[in-house]
Amino acid sequence: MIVNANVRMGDIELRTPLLTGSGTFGYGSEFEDLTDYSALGGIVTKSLSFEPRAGNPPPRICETSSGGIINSIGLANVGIEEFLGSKVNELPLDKTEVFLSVVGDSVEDFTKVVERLEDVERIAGYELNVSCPNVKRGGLSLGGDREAVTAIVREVRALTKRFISVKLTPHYTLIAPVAQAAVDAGADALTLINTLVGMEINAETRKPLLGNITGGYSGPPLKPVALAKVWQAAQVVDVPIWASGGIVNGIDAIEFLLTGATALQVGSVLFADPKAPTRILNEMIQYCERHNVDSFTDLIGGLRT
Amino acid sequence: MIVNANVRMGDIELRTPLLTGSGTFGYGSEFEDLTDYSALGGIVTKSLSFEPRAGNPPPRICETSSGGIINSIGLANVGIEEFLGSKVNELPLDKTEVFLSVVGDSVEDFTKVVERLEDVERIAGYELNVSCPNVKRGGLSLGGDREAVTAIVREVRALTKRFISVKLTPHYTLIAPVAQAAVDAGADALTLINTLVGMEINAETRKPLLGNITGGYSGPPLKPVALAKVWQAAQVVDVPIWASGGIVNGIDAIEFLLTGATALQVGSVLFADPKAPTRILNEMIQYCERHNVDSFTDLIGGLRT
Amino acid sequence: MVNKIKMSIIEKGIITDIKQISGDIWDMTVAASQIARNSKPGQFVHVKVNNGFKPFLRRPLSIGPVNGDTLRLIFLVKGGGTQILAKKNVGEEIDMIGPLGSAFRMPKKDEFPIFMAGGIGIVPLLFLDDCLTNDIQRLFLLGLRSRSFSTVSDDELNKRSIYVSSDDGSIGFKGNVIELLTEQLDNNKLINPIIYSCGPGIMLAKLKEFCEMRQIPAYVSLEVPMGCGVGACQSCAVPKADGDGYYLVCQDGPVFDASLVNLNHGELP
Amino acid sequence: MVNKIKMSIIEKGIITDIKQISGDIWDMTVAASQIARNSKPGQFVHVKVNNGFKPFLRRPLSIGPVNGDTLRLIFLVKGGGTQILAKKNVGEEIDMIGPLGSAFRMPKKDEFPIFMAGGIGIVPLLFLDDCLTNDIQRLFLLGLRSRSFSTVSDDELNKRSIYVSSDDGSIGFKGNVIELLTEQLDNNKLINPIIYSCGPGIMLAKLKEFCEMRQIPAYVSLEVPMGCGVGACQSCAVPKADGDGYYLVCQDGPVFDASLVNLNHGELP
Ligand SMILES: Cc1cc2nc3c(=O)[nH]c(=O)nc-3n(C[C@H](O)[C@H](O)[C@H](O)COP(=O)(O)OP(=O)(O)OC[C@H]3O[C@@H](n4cnc5c(N)ncnc54)[C@H](O)[C@@H]3O)c2cc1C
Ligand SMILES: Cc1cc2nc3c(=O)[nH]c(=O)nc-3n(C[C@H](O)[C@H](O)[C@H](O)COP(=O)(O)OP(=O)(O)OC[C@H]3O[C@@H](n4cnc5c(N)ncnc54)[C@H](O)[C@@H]3O)c2cc1C
Ligand SMILES: Cc1cc2nc3c(=O)[nH]c(=O)nc-3n(C[C@H](O)[C@H](O)[C@H](O)COP(=O)(O)O)c2cc1C
Ligand SMILES: Cc1cc2nc3c(=O)[nH]c(=O)nc-3n(C[C@H](O)[C@H](O)[C@H](O)COP(=O)(O)O)c2cc1C
Ligand code: FES
Ligand code: FES
Repeated sequence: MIVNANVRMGDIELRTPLLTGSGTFGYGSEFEDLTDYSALGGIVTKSLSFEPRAGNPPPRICETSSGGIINSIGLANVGIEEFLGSKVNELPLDKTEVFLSVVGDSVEDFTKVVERLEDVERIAGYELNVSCPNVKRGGLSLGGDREAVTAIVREVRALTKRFISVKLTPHYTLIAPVAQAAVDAGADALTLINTLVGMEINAETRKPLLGNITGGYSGPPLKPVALAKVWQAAQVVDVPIWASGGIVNGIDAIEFLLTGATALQVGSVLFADPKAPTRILNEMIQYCERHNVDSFTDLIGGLRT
Repeated sequence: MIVNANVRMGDIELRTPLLTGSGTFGYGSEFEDLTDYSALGGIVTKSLSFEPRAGNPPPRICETSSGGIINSIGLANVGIEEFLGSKVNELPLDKTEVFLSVVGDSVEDFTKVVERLEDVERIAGYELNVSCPNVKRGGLSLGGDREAVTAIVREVRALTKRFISVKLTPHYTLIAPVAQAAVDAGADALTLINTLVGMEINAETRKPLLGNITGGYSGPPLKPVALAKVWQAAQVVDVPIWASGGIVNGIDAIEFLLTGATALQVGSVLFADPKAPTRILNEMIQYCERHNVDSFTDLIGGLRT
Repeated sequence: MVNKIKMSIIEKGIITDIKQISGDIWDMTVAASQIARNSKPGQFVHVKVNNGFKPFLRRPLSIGPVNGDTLRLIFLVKGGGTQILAKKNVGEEIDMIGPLGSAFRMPKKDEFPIFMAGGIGIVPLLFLDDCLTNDIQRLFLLGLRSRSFSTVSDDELNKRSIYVSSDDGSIGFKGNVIELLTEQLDNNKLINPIIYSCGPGIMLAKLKEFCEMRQIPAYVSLEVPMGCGVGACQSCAVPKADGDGYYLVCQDGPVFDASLVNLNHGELP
Repeated sequence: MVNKIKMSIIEKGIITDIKQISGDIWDMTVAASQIARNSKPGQFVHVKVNNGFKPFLRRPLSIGPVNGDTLRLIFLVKGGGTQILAKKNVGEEIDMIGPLGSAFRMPKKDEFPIFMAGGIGIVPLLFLDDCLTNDIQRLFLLGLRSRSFSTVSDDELNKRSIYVSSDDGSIGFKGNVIELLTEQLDNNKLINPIIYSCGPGIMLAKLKEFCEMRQIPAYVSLEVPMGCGVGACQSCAVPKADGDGYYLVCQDGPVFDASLVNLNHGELP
């Protein structure tokens, strides 16, 4: 039995639903000796900001007793200027679809970055990391979650015809109105979810495990939260959903398809297993064979409720 | 070495910092054959609403692959009328401090319940479960998170001199402003955090594990999120914080003290180990002995940053 | 609902015997005097299958035949929790809360008790069977998928004169256990039957329908996922037949008068 | 920073030997031809200590002495991850990514290499020691808390003529390894010394200060918690000495010219 692994999102066809999560696969070349790109539908690069960011003081990563990890990278990145000067050449454009993640503290930050990126050829699209609270416009803090998301997406939409996915945090009181706002403002997809805010300490030394004290909690403990957010958003929007959060094996991936996701991001798992995309894809295919499903697409939203 | 286990919060002294989490210890008598109340500083009862609530369709509880659980009880409770008629007699008022948890969909729901509860004697205080989004006032939805919390707390404050803790969800974009709003409105303490919204499915049957599809995610995976919220709130408010989320052993409990909590709620762990309060208290005392600390109070906020 | 008993304790039993009955079915004998001596048929224990919190929740298991200070737990390896149990050895400790929940009400003098088990649902009925004095006539039916999925040994089948049905006819009557029940009722013209049953949700739902049609009283023991096991968390809801809310299986059950509960929920997810 | 080498692979090595050196120190030999044959001293492997994801992250370990197709990993049992490693047996597989990171730059003709190890920090220096031809003079110093915390066998100490200091004087020089270094430098009037060091953060910080005062070049191998190990996640930052941002230990290091990094962070939490 041949399982059809590709998924469509508007004009874009991904050869598999697997993407890499922003910040876990660098600019796409760091893992090139280790990871088989043919299992990937695309990659999402580390979030890029207008100005370079040095990031947070070390330590920047720790494990949690619950089997996940917390990172406080602090969105360290080279900034748009150096990206265009050097990193852009590392993008694996010949190997897979490339989505560039963009981040900012203000609406202008986003538009200034995307404007410059429009000149880079062969980019499949953008992922807008709007997950940081307190986004500003022209220096003023934007009222609520919906307002900030709407402003960013609308203004980026006006700049580009490329595919835009908007990545949301799980820390909204309600995800549905924010998801709807992103779509109304022109998003082609939603990425759900970014990390939870988390923290671990060492009771013996009384010190926090991260230099920045708190950070972004990811890995297996995130999966139930991500499933819920994907489900809740899928009830209200029609655009494809990119799932992110705790995927470590093929069954996790299938669960997200059933819950309503079209693409699946592998993030933290890459640190433990750089060959995870290949393994997960095989496990997904095995599931389909066992259940007589001949295309991943047939599973999307197939939860029996 | 004798470790002083009691903690003070305003006029109230708890003989130990351990409380039971709302909804996990019923009305305080269900576990009476199993749990030693002397390890508890107090109990928090199942959230009580004005009208009785039947709750959600089964199944209402499941495990997550990440080592936690998800419940979708749906705030099932007998309602204020029947509570006053029967359950009130089950409260273990002779054994420990009793805090009554109150929940509602509107500001009026909260005030109507607290008004009636004021007649019940020997109650130490209330925990206001304001964790449900979309709270209304006079039938109108309240604008943002701060507005809803402020309205509920202010109006309940006007009705009672009793101790009030306000229990917040981790699903606020920022916890600090909401925490501050609760304190400004008159809260004597904050309970952090309620469950995360979570979901699990069985990929083989394609069914969600809960009748209500999503539910409240608790247990060990919640701890890093709860630590972060306790820390963030402790940076902005001066009132005592009651920690809730993933405490299963004495070191977890100590971590929350160090992070800034004054009292510690044990919730889901009671299902696995009804004797958890005694065990956790002993483990906390052992920690203190090892570190030459002679009072739990000395640990509160003692994180070295 | 019936014979509700309070006073449960946490007891660390000691495994005195464990054997495999068939493929995934294990039969464990546990010495736990306090629980054993206070148990009534239909009640259950809430078992901590492991030290620590993996898995996080306890597992509810019906109390099987009690013999003095010991009780039998017979279980199907369904997922991770029961898998851990099956790997335990004689001499190991097992942490149980019990006895919990309601017991079957005993048949009245003029009633003819019929035990109807589906698969692993036989466990509480074995205990109930033991509790009826020898002079009381009874009929014991067990529905299996097939011989190789048997939930009791051949010895026990014989000793207790259990009539078996199997979907594939590999043992006993070919068909389901409701068909077997119908046949037995009709052939033997039993007077005043009362049915005690435990098994898959779908079987119980069909049984309820059948009994309502024939106006036979039926007691069913239900299975739903549980948290606390002691009535504190409201995890174990089962809808009331009259639509007015829920019962709690750990407290109001697990044994219910079939007419009081709504069983149209099918199998667990 | 120095001799940066690309091309790393995932290789499943086979444990050919494992022994306990002292209390918590283990010495494991692994057959992994591809990694072994491409490794240079200072580089590390990123080790998956378990199947599945408990613990979640890999553990970085310095590559110790290489012998043809095998390499030695010498490690301190610090927490859960290294505990799992210590329990492995000969014949078991061990999944490693490597060789990763930068290597020590070799001493120039006129330089006198001094190896200064703190505790388990000796590992990369053992490999470096092996890579210098016999005719090159060197001084090898090792600081220990006490004899019972030794990180190499007495045999190896002798064979390599390692000078040891211990805080309690239970072996070698009584005092810390910087004091031992000072003594050796001053007594032997070494010309053109160059220091290679690895050990606790506080020792490295003191060494850096010392070397800056005396204008001695020093290379240090650093330890920070890592995610990917390959430069993709930015978890492994160490601040630059000039305050302008961070280096990545997995990619720019683990070996750094001490003058380029800020080491005033003390021990890990
Ligand atoms: C009152 C009562 C008595 C029972 N008696 C027996 C018995 O004597 N022998 C026997 O083999 N089984 C019995 N069961 C079912 C047994 O509890 C489950 O098969 C068992 O919990 C499965 O655990 P697991 O880890 O192997 O499976 P998993 O599917 O991995 O369990 C995951 C979770 O779902 C719950 N769960 C899964 N299946 C059931 C179920 N059928 N009923 C309740 N919870 C479930 C588990 O407790 C656990 O919390 C009884 C259930 C109840 C409620
Ligand atoms: C480049 C490099 C080379 C190393 N070489 C060696 C060696 O040869 N022998 C040896 O014994 N140790 C070495 N270490 C340290 C070793 O990686 C840690 O002791 C080990 O990861 C601890 O894991 P654990 O599970 O036992 O401890 P835990 O404290 O439970 O680990 C928890 C987390 O913190 C990280 N962590 C803890 N301590 C350190 C540390 N000192 N450095 C980096 N991460 C840490 C772990 O990797 C893990 O992610 C090296 C570290 C680095 C960065
Ligand atoms: C080290 C690290 C760095 C990350 N950096 C970013 C980032 O720059 N931008 C972003 O949108 N998400 C970032 N994330 C979040 C991931 O893309 C992903 O959404 C999250 O980790 C949950 O998925 P996972 O559990 O599969 O890792 C980062 C995650 C990790 C672990
Ligand atoms: C079965 C169950 C029911 C709960 N019911 C309530 C409730 O009624 N009101 C409330 O404020 N919190 C409720 N909670 C949340 C707990 O009080 C607690 O905040 C949460 O479970 C996190 O703590 P834990 O990880 O220690 O369980 C419930 C939790 C569980 C598991
Ligand atoms: S399992 Fe908690 S009330 Fe029944
Ligand atoms: S560990 Fe990922 S960049 Fe160094």
